[in-house]
Amino acid sequence: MNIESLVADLAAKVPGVVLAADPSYVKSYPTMRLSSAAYLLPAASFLKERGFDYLEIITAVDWLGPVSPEGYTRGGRNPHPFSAPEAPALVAVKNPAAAYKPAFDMLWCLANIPARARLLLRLEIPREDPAVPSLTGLFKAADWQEREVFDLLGVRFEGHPNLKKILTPDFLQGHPLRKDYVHVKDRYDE
Amino acid sequence: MSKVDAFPGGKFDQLFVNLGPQHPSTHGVLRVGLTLEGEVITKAEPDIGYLHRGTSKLAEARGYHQCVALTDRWDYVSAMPNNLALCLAAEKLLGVEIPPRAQHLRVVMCELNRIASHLLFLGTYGIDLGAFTPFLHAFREREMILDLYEMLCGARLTYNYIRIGGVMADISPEWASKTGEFLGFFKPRMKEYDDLLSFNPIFLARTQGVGLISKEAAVDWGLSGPNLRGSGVDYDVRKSDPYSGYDRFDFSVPLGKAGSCWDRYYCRALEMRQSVRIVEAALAGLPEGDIVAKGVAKTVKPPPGEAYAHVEASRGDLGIYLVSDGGPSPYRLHVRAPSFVNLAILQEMLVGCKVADVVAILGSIDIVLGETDR
Amino acid sequence: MSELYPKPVFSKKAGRLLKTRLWPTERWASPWSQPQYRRSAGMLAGIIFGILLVGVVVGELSKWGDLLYRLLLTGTAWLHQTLPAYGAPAGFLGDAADITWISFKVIVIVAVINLNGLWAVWWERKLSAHMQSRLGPMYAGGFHGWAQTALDAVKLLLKEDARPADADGAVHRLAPVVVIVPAVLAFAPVLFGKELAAAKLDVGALYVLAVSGVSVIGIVMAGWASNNKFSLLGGLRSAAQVVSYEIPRIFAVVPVLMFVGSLDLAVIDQAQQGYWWGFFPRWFVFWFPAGPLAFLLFLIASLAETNRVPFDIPEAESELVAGFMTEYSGMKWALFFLAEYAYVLLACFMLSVFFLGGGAAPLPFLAIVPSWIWMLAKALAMMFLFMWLRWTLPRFRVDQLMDFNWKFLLPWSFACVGLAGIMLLWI
Amino acid sequence: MGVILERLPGAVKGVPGAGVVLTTADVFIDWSRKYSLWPVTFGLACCAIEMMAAYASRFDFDRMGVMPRPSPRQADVMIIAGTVVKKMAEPIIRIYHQMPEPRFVISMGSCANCGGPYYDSYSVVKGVDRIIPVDVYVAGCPPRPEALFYAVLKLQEKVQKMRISKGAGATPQAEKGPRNVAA
Repeated sequence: MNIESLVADLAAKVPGVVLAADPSYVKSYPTMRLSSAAYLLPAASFLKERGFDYLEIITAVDWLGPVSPEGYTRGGRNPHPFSAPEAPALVAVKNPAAAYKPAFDMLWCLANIPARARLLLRLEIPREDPAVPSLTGLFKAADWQEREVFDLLGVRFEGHPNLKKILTPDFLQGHPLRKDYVHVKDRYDE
Repeated sequence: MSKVDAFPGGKFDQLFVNLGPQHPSTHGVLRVGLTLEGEVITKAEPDIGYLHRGTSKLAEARGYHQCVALTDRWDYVSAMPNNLALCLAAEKLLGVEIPPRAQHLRVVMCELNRIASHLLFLGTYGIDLGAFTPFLHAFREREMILDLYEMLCGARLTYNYIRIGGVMADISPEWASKTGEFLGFFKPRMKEYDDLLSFNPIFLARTQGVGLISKEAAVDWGLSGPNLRGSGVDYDVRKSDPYSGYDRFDFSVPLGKAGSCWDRYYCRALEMRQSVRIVEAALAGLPEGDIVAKGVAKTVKPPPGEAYAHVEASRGDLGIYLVSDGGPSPYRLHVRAPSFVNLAILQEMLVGCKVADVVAILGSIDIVLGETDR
Repeated sequence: MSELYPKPVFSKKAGRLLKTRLWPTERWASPWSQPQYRRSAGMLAGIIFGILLVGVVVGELSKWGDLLYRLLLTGTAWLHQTLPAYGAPAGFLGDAADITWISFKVIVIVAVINLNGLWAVWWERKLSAHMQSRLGPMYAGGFHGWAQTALDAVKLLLKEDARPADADGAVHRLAPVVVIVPAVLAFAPVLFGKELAAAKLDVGALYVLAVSGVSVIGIVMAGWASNNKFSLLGGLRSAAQVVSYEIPRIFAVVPVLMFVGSLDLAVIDQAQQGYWWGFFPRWFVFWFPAGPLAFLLFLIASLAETNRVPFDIPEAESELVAGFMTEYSGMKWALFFLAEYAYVLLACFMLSVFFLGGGAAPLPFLAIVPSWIWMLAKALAMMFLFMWLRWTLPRFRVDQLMDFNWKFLLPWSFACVGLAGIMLLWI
Repeated sequence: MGVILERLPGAVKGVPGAGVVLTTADVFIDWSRKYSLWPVTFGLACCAIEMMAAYASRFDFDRMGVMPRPSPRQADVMIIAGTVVKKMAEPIIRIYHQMPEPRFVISMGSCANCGGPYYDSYSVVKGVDRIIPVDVYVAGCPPRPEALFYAVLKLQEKVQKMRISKGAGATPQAEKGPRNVAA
């Protein structure tokens, strides 16, 4: 399936939707960037009509910067497991080449099973009160995957029927996969 | 039970049954809250997270090579495809070319692991339905595969064999001959399982026509692996998005017809036969050469970028989304775990079923909780 | 161990290590080449031969045993008649003798049930293990784990008796008793050999079938009192199952009763003595066509009555954890277990009395072996069948179980009675 | 019967030859407990697969009388096979309390011992011994079935050393009567 013609069709069908090839594409798959969250549902429903009815992944990346060491609990013996001299420093190291920004990068992967094609959609949303429309109305597979993203990254999916924690225990505060997550000690951490 | 308050809502015709997290047939630590009206289920709420270990967060503080060790513990029943998925994603970021011998070895190991995993499914599904003996017969064969792995890399479950850039160790001629012997021993055994379990009238009565998933529902819920193929959807990552040289092998993808528990079960049984074919072909045509690509350092620092790689693991489409910011550890690691996505259909599928079918349906989806919760 | 894991040998010619470990394919290629298989086969042959030898010897001795039994009977009768004449209170000593004699019988029966529990569980574990290429209990007691179940029993006796806080205390405590007592009572008229029974009842067949149905009350009590939903479901399923399978089970006996014309187990046993054409046993299982059909129906219904696979819905491990026994620990749980195996033994004895000729030898010249050995051998063979099915088949679903009963077993049991009626025209 | 165990040491105190009675009883009690360690059918993670392999044909724990029971009420041993997650900690404590005395715990694998590869994870309990008492630890990730075999042997050694004069099996809870375990 020709992706360019697909995108041209989409632009003709739903005016106002901007679907541009992403310069920093996900390796080896065609990646399109949505310019606004409002275009997600029209684009997804158009793609579903065109055979992209298999929702493969929903995920998000927190582009705030390197992960904070406070997000980890430390072993009892060694208070600073990352500060061993021979071990490479793995956390809190800023890389000058990376483009950090206070934003979440959302990612959807849709697949067309008979045509053996897949297309990745991306969307940048601000870090404060992040929210995107939910795809549960179009794909039931979005149900748990959106709950997972909500649980671990705190992105709200508007229109999700059952948006609550799925993986982490009830008493855990915060969203662990955010880069600035600070672990609050609970009753099982001494 | 002696009080009226014990029933939610104060109604006598509603009963809430809590299945798990410690229950012999939840295959680990899954909890399903069932609301019954008589024998019929009106609401089912799967509750997961009893094995959530935060691997994605841990990966952000580990080196790439260390992350491979973490992947072993997702789907601990078949760890090789997990290793492979992460390595494929990392190799895409690095842009290294894998030598053909290593690719062949990866295929051999993944397919052997698929056989081991399906054998475990076959045995435990038998236990779920009350047949205990197939479990032990399946484990007998599984132990032989684990012996082969032990001979190869020293571990029985968590191999850490497939590394970024290639594989850990080359096979010996003795290993190849042992594998050939095992395959020769295993082929007639599959007939034995058919006689013992697959075509047993009681087994058929309990699984055929039970837990039906239509083609549309299977695609809509994003099922993958034998669960999707049991409904007749021809989707196999090995065919549709070939990796690691799978397009060089001749094998077929078994499809179910009705999408019932038995179709899903038998898809797996047939897949074992195809895996045997692939292993035989791969070992026969094993190319000579290196097993590790040149230029993969001990501390991998891929250039900034994002990669998505997915493989056909034993339970379905295992996808890895890996983001690098140029540092020594992954910036973000997202796993599309097949068990996690497959399990979501349970909340819709169980509604309207008889409570006696819960075990048959749950077993046929074949989840591994380590992968579901990660 | 040394056979399984030989020392590694490096071969200079091949340039590699030779076989370090026997691969299972090699081990199973020809079992007869392995010394341990030959040893086992020899041992098995020895055991069978030994049993036969002991049987023949005991058969000679049993004549003296019959004499003893007759002496005891006449002695008691004599005491009844003569003692009052010597001024003793009327009937006192005679009653005392009766009571002693009855207590002796009760002790024997309870011992049989207990020993059966110990033996059958051990046997089942060994048997299942060997069907599954395992070994089963090996270490407890030394030789092949002979003490395994005895040790389990001692441990269970000493376990804490945990009871759920919200359980219905009295009912929870009473339930195991209600289950085990009918199991013991039902053994009263059971024939252990030719005319070897604790109580001679004219309605023996009816009594056994009726009393063994009482236990289901205990199971329902256990399910209710545990205050656990799985227990409740298990108890209710068990009640439904046992009550419905009672019907085809009783109807399957009716052809036998029609052939014999008596409910007395001894008479039923007596009717199957003798041989057609001098060698073919006149057991009811061979009375084609009603006999074999009734045997099959009774076997299937007995499997269901004793909650064995493929009918073990009430205690289905993978569905209901442990069914009605979920909340029972220690000896209370062991009582349920004991009752289950007692009922299995009872069903096996019933099968052999009703259909397999009871104490009759399969061939005329084998009549030298005493009847109780034949009886026991047939019962154990049936028990083997029970276990074989248990470790081979999957389990029915609860509605299929009921369907199977009402739509298959019950019509066929009616048909069986009709067939027997037609057969009676010629007999 | 537990009552007899508790009362016996007190009842025979001061009686000449009481020690002989108690040690003789000990021999039989320990012998029976040693060869009848029934674990709960309860697996958490990767180690559970090795635990299953241990029950299966090649390793066959039935040889030592180890027979898994689905209900904790009938079990003696709890094998913590896998990572103990904070969400799962509550059910584990509950199952432990549902088991009747005397009860034992085998902590199988690095995760259950100390957190293992997840020593810095936000959602993993760093060692099951923080929530329930453990008798035997098995190292490995996952431990081989042989290692679990050795753990059972070690547990048997421990059981062998139990003495009723020192209160083996007679627990504070048992003295107070039936426990108040909500089920």
